[in-house]
Amino acid sequence: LQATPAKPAPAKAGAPAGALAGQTVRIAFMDPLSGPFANVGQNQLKSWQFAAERMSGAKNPAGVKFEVVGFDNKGSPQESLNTLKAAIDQGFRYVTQGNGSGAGLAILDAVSKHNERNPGKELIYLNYAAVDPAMTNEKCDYWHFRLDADTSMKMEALTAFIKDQPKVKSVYIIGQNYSHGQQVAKYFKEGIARKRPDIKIAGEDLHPIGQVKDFAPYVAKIKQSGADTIVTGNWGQDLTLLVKALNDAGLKIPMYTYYAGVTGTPTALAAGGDSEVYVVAYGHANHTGELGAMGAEFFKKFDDDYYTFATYNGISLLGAAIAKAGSTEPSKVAKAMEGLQVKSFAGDVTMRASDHQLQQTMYITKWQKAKKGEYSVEKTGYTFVPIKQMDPYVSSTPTSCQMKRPSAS
Amino acid sequence: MTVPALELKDLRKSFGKTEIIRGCSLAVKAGERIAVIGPNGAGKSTLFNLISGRFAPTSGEVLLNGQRIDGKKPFEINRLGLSRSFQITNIFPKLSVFENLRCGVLWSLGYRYTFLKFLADLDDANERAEQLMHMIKLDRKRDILAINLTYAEQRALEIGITIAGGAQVILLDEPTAGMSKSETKRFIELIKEVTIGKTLLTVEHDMGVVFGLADKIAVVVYGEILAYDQPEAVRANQRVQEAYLGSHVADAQANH
Amino acid sequence: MSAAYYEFKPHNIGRWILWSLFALVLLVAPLVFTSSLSQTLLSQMGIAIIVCLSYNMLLGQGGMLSFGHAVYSGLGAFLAMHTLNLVSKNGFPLPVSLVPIAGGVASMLFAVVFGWVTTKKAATPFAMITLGIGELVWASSLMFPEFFGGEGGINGNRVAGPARFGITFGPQIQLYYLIAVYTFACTALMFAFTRTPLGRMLNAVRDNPERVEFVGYDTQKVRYIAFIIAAFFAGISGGLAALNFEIVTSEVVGGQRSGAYLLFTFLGGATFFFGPIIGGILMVLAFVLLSEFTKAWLLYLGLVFLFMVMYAPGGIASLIMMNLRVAAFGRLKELWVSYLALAFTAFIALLGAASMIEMVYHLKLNAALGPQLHFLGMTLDAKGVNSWFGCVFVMLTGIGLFEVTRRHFLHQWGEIQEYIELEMKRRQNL
Amino acid sequence: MLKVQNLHAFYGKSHVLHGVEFDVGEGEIVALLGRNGSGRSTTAKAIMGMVDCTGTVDWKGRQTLGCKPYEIAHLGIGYVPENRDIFPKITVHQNLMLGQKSAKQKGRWTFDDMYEMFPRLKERQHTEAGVLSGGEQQMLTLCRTLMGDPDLIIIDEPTEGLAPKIVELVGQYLQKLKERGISVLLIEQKLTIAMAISDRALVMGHGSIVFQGTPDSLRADAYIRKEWLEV
Amino acid sequence: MEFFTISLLNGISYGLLLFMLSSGLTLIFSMMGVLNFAHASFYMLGAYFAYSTTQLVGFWPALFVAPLLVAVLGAAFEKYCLRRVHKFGHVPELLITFGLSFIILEMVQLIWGTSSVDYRVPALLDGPLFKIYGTAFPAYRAFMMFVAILMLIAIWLLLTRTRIGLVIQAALTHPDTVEALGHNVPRVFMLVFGGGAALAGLAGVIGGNAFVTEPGMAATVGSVIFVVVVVGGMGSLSGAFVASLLIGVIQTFAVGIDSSLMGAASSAGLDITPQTFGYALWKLKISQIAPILPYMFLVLVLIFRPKGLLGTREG
Ligand SMILES: Nc1ncnc2c1ncn2[C@@H]1O[C@H](COP(=O)(O)OP(=O)(O)OP(=O)(O)O)[C@@H](O)[C@H]1O
Ligand SMILES: Nc1ncnc2c1ncn2[C@@H]1O[C@H](COP(=O)(O)OP(=O)(O)OP(=O)(O)O)[C@@H](O)[C@H]1O
Ligand SMILES: CC(C)C[C@H](N)C(=O)O
Ligand SMILES: [Mg+2]
Ligand SMILES: [Mg+2]
Repeated sequence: LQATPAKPAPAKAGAPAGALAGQTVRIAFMDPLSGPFANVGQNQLKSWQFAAERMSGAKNPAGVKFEVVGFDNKGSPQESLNTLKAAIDQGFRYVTQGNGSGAGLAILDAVSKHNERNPGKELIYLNYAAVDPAMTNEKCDYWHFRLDADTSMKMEALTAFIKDQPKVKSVYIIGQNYSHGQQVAKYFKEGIARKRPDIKIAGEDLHPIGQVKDFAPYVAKIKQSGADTIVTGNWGQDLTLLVKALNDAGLKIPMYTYYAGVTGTPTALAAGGDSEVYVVAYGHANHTGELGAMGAEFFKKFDDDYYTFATYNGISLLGAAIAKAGSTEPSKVAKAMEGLQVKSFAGDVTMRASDHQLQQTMYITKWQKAKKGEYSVEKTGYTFVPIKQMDPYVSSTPTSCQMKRPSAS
Repeated sequence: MTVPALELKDLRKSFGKTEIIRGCSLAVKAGERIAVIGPNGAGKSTLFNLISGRFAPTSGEVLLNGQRIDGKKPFEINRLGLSRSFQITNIFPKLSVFENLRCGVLWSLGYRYTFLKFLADLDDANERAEQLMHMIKLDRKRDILAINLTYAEQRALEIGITIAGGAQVILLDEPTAGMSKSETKRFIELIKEVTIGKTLLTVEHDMGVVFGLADKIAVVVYGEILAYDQPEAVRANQRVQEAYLGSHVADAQANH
Repeated sequence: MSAAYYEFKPHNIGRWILWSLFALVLLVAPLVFTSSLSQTLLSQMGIAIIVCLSYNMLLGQGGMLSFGHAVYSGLGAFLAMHTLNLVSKNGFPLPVSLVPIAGGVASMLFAVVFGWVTTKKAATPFAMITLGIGELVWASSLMFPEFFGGEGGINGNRVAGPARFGITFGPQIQLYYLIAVYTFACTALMFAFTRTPLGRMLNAVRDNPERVEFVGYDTQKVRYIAFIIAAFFAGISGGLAALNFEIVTSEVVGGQRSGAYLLFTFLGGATFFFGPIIGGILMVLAFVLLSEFTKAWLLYLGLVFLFMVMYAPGGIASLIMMNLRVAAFGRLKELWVSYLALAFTAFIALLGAASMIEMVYHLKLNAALGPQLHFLGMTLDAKGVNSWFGCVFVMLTGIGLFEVTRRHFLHQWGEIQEYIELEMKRRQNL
Repeated sequence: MLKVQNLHAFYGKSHVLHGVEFDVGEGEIVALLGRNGSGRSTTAKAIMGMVDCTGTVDWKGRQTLGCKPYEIAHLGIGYVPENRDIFPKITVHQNLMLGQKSAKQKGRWTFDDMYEMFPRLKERQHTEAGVLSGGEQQMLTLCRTLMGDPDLIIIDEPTEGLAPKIVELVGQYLQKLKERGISVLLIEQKLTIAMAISDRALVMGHGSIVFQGTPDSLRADAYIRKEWLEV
Repeated sequence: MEFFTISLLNGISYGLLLFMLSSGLTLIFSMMGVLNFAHASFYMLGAYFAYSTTQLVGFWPALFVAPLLVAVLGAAFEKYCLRRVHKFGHVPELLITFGLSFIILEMVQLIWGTSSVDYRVPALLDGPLFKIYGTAFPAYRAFMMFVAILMLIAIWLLLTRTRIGLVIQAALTHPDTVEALGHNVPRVFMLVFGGGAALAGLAGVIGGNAFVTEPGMAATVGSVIFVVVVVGGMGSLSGAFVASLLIGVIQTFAVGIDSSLMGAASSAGLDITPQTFGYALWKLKISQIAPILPYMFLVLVLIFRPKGLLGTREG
């Protein structure tokens, strides 16, 4: 049951790789595998399993085998706590989750409490996509490591990009009325005021999440405001319907988004026709090299797109940390992970020790018809092409985290 | 002069444009038994609905023991001591006979909306319900759900609920409808028994019942009170004969 | 049915035994199921029992179909959590064990406000108003991070304030016993409620509101008070959930939650007091365990509802009561062979059907992992003709045998029911 | 026209009719009498195919047992249920419309005939039937069935809750039906009217026919009257 | 003026869209009294069927084939499931449709996968119909409005020119009696339920490509269509129509109103600061709550006019 070694091989000090080889690190994946967000969860589970399989054994410095098992948290914070309990009962010491900050914060908090109340049985929480800045700021936790870039970092990158776009003069912000949407609006206003104070905020709209069936009135308002650019944190239906409504009204202005690449959204976007949509993310659809090969193989195997590149970084980091710690024991691995730097698909990435936020390269990509040789996202004939690459420092944001580290050893 | 138990003063009711009750005035002394008769659609049930608060009158007054009750809600009127039964059986189908009756007595014994006392400990309410059950001769059906009773038993229960609250003025709308001769006879006796000392108004079409039960008869025709008098006088009244009686059916019933 | 019959017996031994048994089960359950998952499951069952019972105050006892009961359990949870944080951060002198009551009181206050508009109406308008209010509260729960804590909700630490008798409520088992005490007390109180004048008038309002007005009661007020009381218990369950999870997020006021209360209360059986207890237990099992067991859990859930509503509209409780009635007339023992046969044949049919469902899901979701899948200890080849053929064969055999036994059983059952009817008539006429 | 033989009817397991046998000729009014619960309404329902039953029901030479109620209605049997089963949420006129089997049906009766028969209904034709007075509802059920242009009409306690004058009126109308060649099976409680208009009387007791004969012979038979009818 | 005209146009077209989505529900709910929670699922099925048929034979045949398929499924469901529970009352009827919605959702995911499918607007209707003040009015939207009006007319004819409505209304209280009058009640019920399902399916054919065809699409229209039906008044087609338009227009205009309680308070001399109690509520703009206005509308209408705007009955 236990992931960690049952029979400690006679230790060959200084050569951890040999000692660890053959051990299995089991990671519990908890995200929605049924219900309305199942498509995303299923894809990401496969991505994790795929990355784990590919990078097991000799492919990682520790030589360990990774195994990812899916738990269905149905997107619910409370259910996540149940799946967490189930995972703990089954001896998992590593947990990963990403879909939704609600569940993420619940897991972060529960892992923290569990580790405090059960010394020696610590868990590590690898957060691959929950982007609420709070998780690495006021609510930061020693056992939590974030592989994605949080909302504020993405906005930092985005505003850095917009800064150099002279034709952007007036921006309309539209978002879902909940923490993410509110944060996007807040960080945008902050960032742009710093970098391009001349840009006008033509308007700001927050609408209830998932309740809008018809975005035409919003589009009318945007047009009325005279904005030349839209910034939105919307995702899922709220994004595709907005794009469709813009198309329908013939309002062709650029739109900067966070989540146009999520499973299902490209298909819906493509069905809506050409539109000028940009995405800020830590990756894009047309990577070459190892990641490109992985994408192709993933597509062949699952007939689906590989886009959660955090899985790649996650497994690499974990492998490196285990090798560095010389153990798969989470308390040691966590320590090793702090400040760890590994080579990723786009330069080096660093797990910042102060808040456990991965510092990585960011991209602005554009949604357009795929040319020959470009990756056709979701078989739509469209793709996300990178138009700007930004080094990690660009999107790095300060943290208010006051990390409490375990005192002993 | 004593105040009438129930008094109507120029009561009117319209539904939309049609005026159904066109100025009824009536005074009933305490302890009297009145039968209300009249052709179909004359407005007898409507009259009862106005008195008991199911509808609010368009104009006019209803006085119960001298107090105005028109426009009040049914439950307020009930609390003032007026209770009614329905032409179409109207009981609590999924409660047992005993529970049906107990529901009828609770308010009058002052239990109101309490949820701090157990029903089982309300000795007075239980005793009264048992007693009522005995009066309407349903003791043996105590724990049967009302929906499973026969039609006649349901009618009896209907009367039981009506008198349960101890109201002094009772309105019964066609209490014997749908019963056979023999049952009707039994039933009249029952009604007589349970309403001793109370003021009673009954709507009936069966002249046998009317003449068997009533001290006085009120004849409603087209929303007006055509006559209000002793049974014999009403029977002899020429206009009543024309409008309502005047047939061998009525004679046959009355003479039965 | 029979409950009312025994009401006046001074020493009701049967009832004493039942309640003691209930207490005993609550007491020993965590000693039998000891893993940390099962302990949190047991805790959640206690919470679900309370909320389903409170929901049934509306549905089963008052005939009020609510689509928004989660509003009350959820708001109770939020306020309980705020209270807990007051205790842990500001040293507010309230023992943690009483925090759920704070949740209950808070929900009650909300019900005083919302209920006033809701209970003005009955039947479909009532249901629709609850739907509307539910949607409104749900939408606001995301819009006001100041109170609801945004996406992450608000969290707290139940180890707060001075420990009394060494109880900190840190370990799950301690919390479980707190929940067990609440579950027992709330169940008892809600049962007591059904025996009070208001409880009875609530039944009357359900059956025939018009007549209630003519025996002196204001139906609106009866519904209103009952609604507030139900909200109080819902709030307590919310408060317990807050302690159990130590986090409250907006999902707790969501429409899905309300829908689940409705479905499972009904499945347990709304017409009997104890039905929702079964419903609550099933709710936790379905959501937590069934989904771990199979990817097709929503399909199974849908099918179970479809068949239950069609063949046992009184829920599981009514099935139990029907058999108890048979037992009371001493004829249950004739049936057990049939039951066994039914269960066995149904199992075979289900096995075949479920294997096929699992294979389809496997093909759809995990085809890349190869055609093999393991199901109940069997290895099936989702792409193999043999597996499919085998499953179809098993299922058809099962269905065939089931139909034969079912016919036999129905005949037997009808005969026993007839006997009981006759017997009852006979006893009545004694 | 209608010939019922060895009719047994069941509500679930309870056996209510035990071999009922009678017939109704063309243009005949037959009264079916009996105490409450003797099975008269059940007989009517059995003929209409609304309860489980066995035996034979022969209508114009055709076995109708086992047919659906609407099929039987289409064969020309009309049924006026007891308890005033009017349709409360639709208007009086619409209630009458539903009596017709199809919108195009042209029968012996028109709306005007009905309104002429009961002027009270004409006055109320656009009100919801649910608010009608008890008596008005009773009239409506009768007219509604007539609109379906039946050859045999089974009427279950039509005079319940009607004022004495109207009861007499109904009696006259039943006789008019007969003149138009329609047979009537009249289920009644009130002997007065039944005896006055019927050609033949049947008395039912405990689920079987215990007497058949003319009204006069029934009047003469004190034993039957005492034992199976009133007190 | 420009904004007003465009908003009015948007409001009306959105209203008609709502009507299209809810017309089948109106039909079933008003006639049979069944709160059909699977209505949105039929809508989804319509979209998916249309997607598959479009791939085989093109959009125009799909416009007929898909609703027909949904109708058959609906009728079968009525015949084999719903009918059995009718006698148990409305709550079981509602729950069985609840169960059905689960099953349909899972089936859809099994057959078409968990992601959205690429179901596009036919080329003929892709693009703007006309331009007004520089804003395009899409042709497909006009098509949707047209279909919604057709649905209205069809149901209206069904209700007024045939007696199906009467038969069903009567059968709700006295099914046996209606049958004894010569009407084949079970068949009528089946037809009506199938018809309602077909309308939902048709809405799906048209809504599926106008919006997004994905397994979550049922849930997103789920409750708002109930609002339309209930606000309009149970048993009232015209009510549902008026309610759809009203909700459409109100919601559309509300999006354009950026005033808040705080603004009202400050013009009344009150000073609202972030420290004020309930600041979040004070600063809420009307535009922010526009999409949930229908629910407020619902609650208010039911309190003050429980029959609904044009309804005739309460239950
Ligand atoms: N809510 C209403 N709306 C419209 N008309 C109504 C309403 N209630 C009653 N009526 C009409 O008022 C008239 C009187 O009805 P009511 O029920 O009082 O008669 P009744 O004297 O009791 O007759 P019966 O002896 O036949 O029961 C009837 O014509 C009826 O149609
Ligand atoms: N739906 C039913 N289920 C079970 N038993 C029934 C049902 N309807 C009637 N019965 C029983 O069948 C018997 C005959 O009833 P029926 O209605 O035919 O009598 P009836 O002669 O018409 O009397 P009434 O004067 O009450 O109309 C009665 O004993 C009655 O209790
Ligand atoms: C023995 C009798 C007094 C009672 C009997 N069971 C009867 O009611 O007929
Ligand atoms: Mg009357
Ligand atoms: Mg009868």
